[in-house]
This record gives sequence, structure tokens and C-alpha cells, in this order.
Amino acid sequence: MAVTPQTIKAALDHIAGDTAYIENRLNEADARLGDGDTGTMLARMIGVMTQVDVDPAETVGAYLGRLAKASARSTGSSFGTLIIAALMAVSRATANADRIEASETASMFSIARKEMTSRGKTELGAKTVIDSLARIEAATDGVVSTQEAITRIGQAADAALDAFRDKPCRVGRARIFGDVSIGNDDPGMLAVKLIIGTMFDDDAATDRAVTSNMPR
Amino acid sequence: MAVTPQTIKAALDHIAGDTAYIENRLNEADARLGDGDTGTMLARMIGVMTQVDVDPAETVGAYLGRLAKASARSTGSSFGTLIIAALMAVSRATANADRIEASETASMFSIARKEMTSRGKTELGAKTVIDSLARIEAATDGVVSTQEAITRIGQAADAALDAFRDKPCRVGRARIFGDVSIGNDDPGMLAVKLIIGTMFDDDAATDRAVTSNMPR
Amino acid sequence: MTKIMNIASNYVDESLEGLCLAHPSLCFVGDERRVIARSQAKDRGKVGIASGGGYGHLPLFCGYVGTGLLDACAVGNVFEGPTVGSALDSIETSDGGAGTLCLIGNYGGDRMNFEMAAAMAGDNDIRTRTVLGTDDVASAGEDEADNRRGVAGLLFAYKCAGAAAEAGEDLETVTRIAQKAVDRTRTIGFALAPCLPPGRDTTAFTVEPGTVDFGMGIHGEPGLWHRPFTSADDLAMEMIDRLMAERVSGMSSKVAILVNSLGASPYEELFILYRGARRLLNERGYEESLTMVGPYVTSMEMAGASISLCFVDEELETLLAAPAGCPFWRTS
Amino acid sequence: MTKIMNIASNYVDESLEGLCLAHPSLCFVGDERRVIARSQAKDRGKVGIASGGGYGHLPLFCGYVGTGLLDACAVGNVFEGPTVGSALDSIETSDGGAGTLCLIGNYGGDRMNFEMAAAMAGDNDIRTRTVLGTDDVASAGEDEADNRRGVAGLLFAYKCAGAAAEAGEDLETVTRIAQKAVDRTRTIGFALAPCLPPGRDTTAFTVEPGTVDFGMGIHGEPGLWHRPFTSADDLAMEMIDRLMAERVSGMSSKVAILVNSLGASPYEELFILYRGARRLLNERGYEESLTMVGPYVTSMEMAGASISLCFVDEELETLLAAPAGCPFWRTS
Ligand SMILES: Nc1ncnc2c1ncn2[C@@H]1O[C@H](COP(=O)(O)OP(=O)(O)O)[C@@H](O)[C@H]1O
Ligand SMILES: Nc1ncnc2c1ncn2[C@@H]1O[C@H](COP(=O)(O)OP(=O)(O)O)[C@@H](O)[C@H]1O
Ligand SMILES: [Mg+2]
Ligand SMILES: [Mg+2]
Ligand SMILES: [Mg+2]
Ligand SMILES: [Mg+2]
Repeated sequence: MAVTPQTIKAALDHIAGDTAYIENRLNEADARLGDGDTGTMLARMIGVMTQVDVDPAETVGAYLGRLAKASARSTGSSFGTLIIAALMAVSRATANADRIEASETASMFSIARKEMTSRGKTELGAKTVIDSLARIEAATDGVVSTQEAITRIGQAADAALDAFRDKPCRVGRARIFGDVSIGNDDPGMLAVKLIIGTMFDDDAATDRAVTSNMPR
Repeated sequence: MAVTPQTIKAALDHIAGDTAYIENRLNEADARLGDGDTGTMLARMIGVMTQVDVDPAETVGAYLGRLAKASARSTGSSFGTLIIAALMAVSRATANADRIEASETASMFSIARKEMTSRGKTELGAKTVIDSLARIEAATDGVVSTQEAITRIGQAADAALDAFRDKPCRVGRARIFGDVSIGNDDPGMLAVKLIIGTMFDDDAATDRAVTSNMPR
Repeated sequence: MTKIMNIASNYVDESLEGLCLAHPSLCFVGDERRVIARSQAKDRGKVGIASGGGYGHLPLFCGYVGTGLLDACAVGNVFEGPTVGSALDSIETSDGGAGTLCLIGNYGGDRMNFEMAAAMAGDNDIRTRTVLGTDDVASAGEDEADNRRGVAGLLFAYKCAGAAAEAGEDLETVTRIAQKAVDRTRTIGFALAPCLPPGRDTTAFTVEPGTVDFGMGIHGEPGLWHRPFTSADDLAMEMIDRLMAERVSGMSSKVAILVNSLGASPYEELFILYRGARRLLNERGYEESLTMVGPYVTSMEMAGASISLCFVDEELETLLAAPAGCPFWRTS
Repeated sequence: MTKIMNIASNYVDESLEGLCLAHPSLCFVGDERRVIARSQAKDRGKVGIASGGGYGHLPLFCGYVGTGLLDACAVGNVFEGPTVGSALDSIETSDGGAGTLCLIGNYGGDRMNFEMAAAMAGDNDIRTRTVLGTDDVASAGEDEADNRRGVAGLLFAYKCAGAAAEAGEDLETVTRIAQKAVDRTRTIGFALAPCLPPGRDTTAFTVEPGTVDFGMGIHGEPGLWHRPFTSADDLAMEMIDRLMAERVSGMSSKVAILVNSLGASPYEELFILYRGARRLLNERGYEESLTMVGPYVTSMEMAGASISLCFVDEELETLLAAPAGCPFWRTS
């Protein structure tokens, strides 16, 4: 099974069922380091995206482009804008593709990461969404099956959080609060885990039970 | 024992020891019907009055006049202004008196009440400080000993509160809130009880214990 | 809410000092340092406009000292009327030989102290008239309209009387105009959260979070009802209904409107409330002559808002539009 | 605190509608109805000044559209940058053929969206320059000053750039002036109570009652320290010390000062804080060229205040004093 507009739409609908939880978790994470709105913005963006119907005849790129445009009318926040920019970049790369094969996973994440890096003017290691994408990119290099890709994405998103949790943020609102950010997950990185992780994962409920028991 | 500048000063010092309690009680009463500041204003006024030293050579009227002038620089609230006006009126009436005899008690309260009535443009029965003074005036009519006067003042102040508690306020901030004011003491009337009552009364502590147990 | 202050007993004096430092058009007058006056020399021959009131309502009262508005203003303690001494100082400072109008809110202390001060001023050959702001429809029924409290609508009387005085009208005319502005102005407000008078441990009153205290006074005097908050449009509807319920003599189809923050409620939300009110006014065939939306008459950090309507005639409309300027408001 | 609103998702749009109804000098532009522009026809040949930012800070950002200030302003959701579409609309509307300066706060979303919009405008032959407000000294060290957030001090850049544009200066000059104003402006703030973004159950952050969160951002970004409140004068001292700690190139002995309420803190208390700051400035030999005390850049009902200093030279001083007018501020 490869990624098509239909599978993306199904995944979006799937997460849309979980936004209340995701929204709270991310707001809470952002409240410690930023302005506490990552979750609300993302929930709204997902809502907007699920309104975009799939046209059976369109390419992946066309669909992603329409998702990006719809989202672009809904927010101008940092993270939202980075997501929109990444969607546009992937959309351009898949303009003529009916599907994205599992073996293309790493290159898609690479496109997203590079676009975010240049838009966000942020290097690797600053404890942002970019670090999560870089880890996923590396972890999915060479995968051939969708199932394997999904597993590795989830693992890499977790590993990225673990690797950076005790590092200081070096970008955005939390930049100078080294002490504050140490021990706290970056909301953008956490979003990657909760969104990309949940998107394809029916065991999200288990995961939720675990994370909600984590020490605050 | 008659009332002289010295006994007035002693009485003021006596209440000054109790202002925290009086302040809270009156603020609380005013908060239900007005703007919650009767106690704070009165405590400040008493503080200002105790700063006025007695000149051994002066008449009662002279001393009261100086109390009024000092107070007049400290507040412009309704109740404060009525008190100041009443003090001025009594001061004029006692300009040449070294002392006020117990038998003059009723006429002094009468002077105060009349001044407040004309300044406040308020009739009897409106559930204000004026009703307390009128009751005291009636109760002290004909008294000859200071002790008797003190007892009757205390009783009349209580009786006035009891008589008006379940009537609606008809003046000032609480005017149209008949329902709200029913069951609540008017802060000005309560002030008369707490101040005049406490002024000469060493059993104030007992009284305090009783009133603080009253249903709110 | 934590208050930005030093010691409570200096709250008013330090704040006034900052006000005058920030706005050199204002200065202190009188030995109590509780009268704020215009810094520029006064016009001999102009009718003076003096006001006064408790502190904690900025820009009201003393913030409206300025050209085309007040000449001087006596300042009391927080939520307490000015003393008779400062009321007198404010009258004497305002007077330029043509008499002075005392234009104040209808509160016991304010009224009594200005009354006594006016009597004293009379002894010094200063002619005075007094007009009391009585715009708060929540504070008494229509039959007792003269007993109502003065709240945000006093601003319209300031503006009209100030413009008339600046135009050289005499004391009788200025008084008539101030009274007309008062008679044609209605205000209603609501509180969403209380304020803390400086030096107190507890707020002067309480508002259950999520509820509205409708009709509450600017010092926290109890309101007409309290219920859970529903929506800005619902409130706008009830406010406009109540403001329109009473007839105004010579009522016109033009109104000046003031949507006023009591303090903590932000501009964003005033505009939402205004939008609701504006729609209703238009639906009912009213046209707006002057629109003001902002914190004009506050109660420190109290949350909530009020709406004032002044049913203008041609005379008032012209006076409202006349040039005027003070630190917090400018028309031209 | 209870918000005066209808439904949360309409908060921004209804509020903007009220704003434009109350102030006919402002109008909507663009199909997203998220750009506020001057109503009067634009000057061909004048350099345009476009801005944009999240909502919830009125008068900032869009309240400063007016003569001698902004030409147009894109409005995002509460505390979110404007979309690229509205950023583009704001640039196109501002442009009168002489190029447009994008003058915005240094926030990721705002910057990225204006960057993309500027690129698109370039495709339509509109010349743009961008200057980012970076005045919040609490948000990064001196070595990283370019990374600082833009807060209340952006107002000085608006005023100076707006005056230069109105005076007919070209795009390079207007850009240079805006950058100079930014370079010479420093702000520090503190929060005493949080605000509630519409539609949320809980405040975006918390401030323990009775404590100060010093250095907090206007969206509630964490501050430098939090401790119990002591006094207004103590805060004024630490604020002025921190604002003065860094050298400004060509630092003069004249400063423009803005003592700003973050929302709920009342005028009374701003003046107490201002009094403390003013004394320190005078003691240290500074003279004030422009003084502003009030709610100029807020965060809805957040309590607290900020102080901004702009170390002016003659050029900036003249530009700050030039006539300008918008619904919330007027100089002349
Ligand atoms: N310049 C940037 N480069 C990379 N990632 C960024 C950048 N700015 C923000 N982010 C990511 O976005 C997240 C914050 O998103 P969000 O709260 O939605 O934005 P905002 O800061 O506008 O409120 C951060 O946790 C971080 O991962
Ligand atoms: N016009 C009046 N006539 C008589 N008594 C009055 C009048 N106004 C106020 N009072 C008395 O003063 C009390 C309120 O005092 P206070 O709270 O100090 O004044 P304010 O209303 O100015 O806050 C009332 O309870 C009432 O007894
Ligand atoms: Mg955020
Ligand atoms: Mg009271
Ligand atoms: Mg009072
Ligand atoms: Mg944000």
C-alpha cells in the first residue's frame, strides 16, 4: 500500500477524531516555552484540511497543493507556516505522481525538512520540528514497505524527542530560556510525534494513555 | 462625668484600637449595598482624628471644630461628609462650652441629625445613619447621668438596626435595590452602633464575638 | 489583581504626580495638591467648568481637564468624593470672572462637598451653578431619574458644556446646555470581574467567574441581575433595549454613542459589543453622530463595559463636534 | 476573565468589523477581510508602509493605520501571524508606486509570511524592503539582538517611518529610518496576570497572584524571573537599569518613553510606574522628548506593563513629533 490522496485523506480524518487530546497536549507544551497555541492552531489546520475533498482524478501533488492553500488561509503562525511551506514543496515534487511509494518516504521528508530549514532559517540541532524530520528522514532511508516506513517514522519521532528533551531550545520563543526548555519537549517536535505517529497508528489510544501519565 | 475634649480624645483612642475589626465589618456591610468602603473611610478618619491633640485650654466646640477640619481634609465620601458636617454643627453649638452635660445629650444628637438631614437631603425612615441618630435622640431625652446616657445610646443604636434591618434602603447607592437591602444592615447605621457603642464600652469584645457570629 | 503601586496611602498622590509629569498641559493647584487644572493661563471672561470625583476612574474625572472641556477638577481618594477644600479650590481656579459651572456625578459626597464649596465660593463673590450627572438607568427608575448615579455619560455633558464655555456662552447658557446633555443621556453597564481598591485585601465586590453583573455601578454598587454570560450580542440587545425604553423629550433619530471599557475588558471586545449595538441602532432607524469606543470611564481593573447614548439635537451635535483636547481624548 | 464575545471563531472578524464601523478612517481590503487600510485614497508616489501581526494587541497592529503611520495592516488570528495572502494584500494596498516597507514584529510566522508575500509582490513589480521590530531586551542577549521579539517599541518605528514616508522620502530612506528607530529602541515588560485566548478553557500561561513575571512576552512567552511583587518603584528601577544596560550607537541624552499597559493594568498605575521611571531618567541626566502613557500595545486582558525607550537623535525626534493620526493616537 502506497500513499495516495485517498490514504492521506483517511489519515487526516483519523487524526481529526483525536484533536481535542492533541490540542491540549501541544498547547500545554507550548505554554511552557512559547505562547501556548501550537495545539489550537494545529487542530484548526487539521479541521480545515479535512474539509478538502479528494478528487479521484488528481495527483498527490495536486491534492497536497490544495491542502496547503486551504491551510494557508487558516493561519500565519510559525509552525503553521512551516507546515504549509513544506506541503507546498512536497506538492511541487509530486505534481505528476499518482502515489508516493514507501521507498520515496525519506526523500519526501528531506524535501519538507529542507524547505522548513530555509524558511525558518534554522539549523539542525536547535530543537525544533526540523530535528524530528531529520531523524525520520535518516530512519526511513532505504525502507521498501509502507508498514516498515510507518514503524520507523514512529520510532524516529520518539527518538528525536528523547534525544532533545534535555537540550535547550535554540530558536523561536524559547531561545534564551535554556533552563526553562531543558526537560521540556519542543511543541513542534511533539506535534510530529502526535500527528505523524497517530496518523497511521490505530494504537494511538495506548500511546495516549502512556504519555498522559508522563511526569509533567 | 461629663463629656470634655479629654474624654472625647480618650474615646477616640479607645476605638482606634479596634479599627481593623470595625473596618472589615463595615466594608462588608457596604459591599452588599454600596461600594464597600464605609469601613476603610471611617478607619482613616478615626486615625486622622486621633492625631489631633487636645489643647487643655480649649472649649469642646473648639476641639470638635479642629476634629472636623482635620477630617475634612481626609475624605469626601458621603458618610464622611455627613459626619464632618455634623461635627461642625455641634462644634458651633458648643463654641463656648467647656463640657457637655449628660442632660444635653439628646440636644447634641438632635443638632447632628438635623445637619445630616439637610446636607444629605434625606428624610427619616430611609434607613440611614439619620434613623439611628433619631432613635438615640429620643432615647436620651431626659437622661441625667452619663452612665445612663451611654447605656441608652447603645440600646437605641441596636434598636435602630433591629427596626430597619428588614426594611428596604430608600437613599444612596442601595436605593432601588429594595430586595438586596432587606435583611442587610445599613453600613452607616451599623457604624453608629460600632463606633458610638464601642467608644464608651469596655465590653466591646463581647459584643464583637456576638456580632461576628451573626448569620451573613 | 496585583496593583502596580508603592504604598496604598500614596496611590492617588503618586499617580497624579505621574499624570502631571506625563502631561504638561495639566498642573496641580491648591495646597492639598488634589486639584488638577489646565497649565495654560485662564481666559478671563470665559465661564469656568469645574468637576471633581473619586479617583480610580481615569480618564474620568481629572483626565478631562483641557481645552473645550474642564478647567479644573478636584480629586478625592479612591472611590471617595473630593474634600470640600479641594472642591473649593477647583471652583476658584476655574472661575474667570464669568461664573463657574460645577459639573459632577450624582454621588452623595461629591454633591455635598461641592454644595458647601459653592456656598463658600459665593462668599468670595464667585457665581456658581451645579449640574449633576444622572445617566445610569440601572440606579433608579424613570420616576426617580434625578436620583440616578452619574457614570460614563457625564462625558457628553463635559464636552457640550466645555464647548459652549469655550465659545463664550454665559453661565446660564452653559448650565442649560450641561443640563440638556444630562437629560438626554442614558448609560447602562455590566461587570465581569471586580477591582481591588488599593490597600484592601479583598475586592470591593465579587462577580462569579463566567457570570455578568448587569447594571452594576462603577464602584461596584450592586446591579440589576446576575446570570451566566451568554454572548456579546445578547448583552448589546438588553443594553440598547433598556437605554431606549425611556422617552427623551425632543428625542431625535441621532445619537452619540460611547462604548466604554470599565478597565480590563480589551478594545477587541468593546468593538464586538459595539458592532452588536450599532446593528440594533441602525435597525431601529438611528444614525450615529459621534462614536467613541475605548476606556473613557473606568474602575481600575474592573472588567466589563458600559454603553452610553446621548440623544442629540442640533445644538448638542454641534457642541460635541467642536474642537477639544485633553490627554485622553481629542476631537477636531 | 469572561470575554465579551459571541463565538470564539468570529472573535477577530467581528471585532475588526466593529473597529471599521467605529472608525470610518479605516476600511477592509482583500477577500480574506483581514487587511485594514486607510479609507482615503492613497497618495501616488508616497512610499507605502505595510504591517501585520496577530490579533489581540489593539491598538497594535492594525489600529495604527492612519496618516503619518501605516498604510495597511494584515491581521492574523489571535496571537498568530497574518496569512501570506493577507500579507500580500497589505503590501499591494500600501504601495503607491514608490515601493513599500514591510515593518513588522520579529515573530517567525509574521516574518516568513511577509517574506513570501514580498517575493510574490516582487513578481508584480512592487519593490519592498523589510524591517523587523526587535526591541524586547528580555527575549535574547545583546549578542543576539537581531533575534529579539518585537513588542511595544515597534510603535516608534511606525511613527518615524510613517512620518518620513508622509514627507515624501524614498524607500531607502524610509527603510533606513525605520531600522534606526528599531536599533535605538529597547523594551522590557512584566506580567501580573494572564489573558485568555478566545475559545480556550484555560489561560495561555499562569502568573501566581501577587507575583511578577518579569520579561514576559506579549503572548505570554516565559520571562526572565518571577518573584513576589514588591513595589512599582522597584520595578521601574530594574526596568530602567536593563533598558540602559546596553549602549546604543550615537546614544543621546534624549529619550522618547512609552509606559504601556498590557491590558488590565489601569492608567492610575501606569502613572505611578511612569513617575518612578521618570525620576530615574532625570537623575541619570536624560531628557524626555516624547512621553506616552497608556494602553498602546496590549494582550487583551493581560495585566502588567512595559516600558520602551527610544534613544532619539535629532532626525528621529523631529519625525516623532510630526503630525500623525490614527484612531488610537494623535500627534500634532
Ligand atoms: N524558525 C523556526 N524554525 C524551525 N522550527 C520552528 C521555527 N519557529 C517555530 N518552529 C517550530 O514551531 C513550533 C512552535 O509552533 P507554534 O506554537 O504553532 O508557533 P508560534 O511560535 O507562532 O506560536 C516550535 O516548537 C518549533 O518546533
Ligand atoms: N444622602 C444621605 N443621607 C443620609 N445618610 C446617607 C446619605 N448618603 C449616605 N448616607 C449614609 O452613609 C452610608 C454610606 O457611607 P459610605 O460608604 O462611607 O459612603 P459612600 O456612599 O460615599 O461610599 C450609608 O449607609 C448611609 O447611612
Ligand atoms: Mg506557539
Ligand atoms: Mg460606600
Ligand atoms: Mg464610596
Ligand atoms: Mg503563536
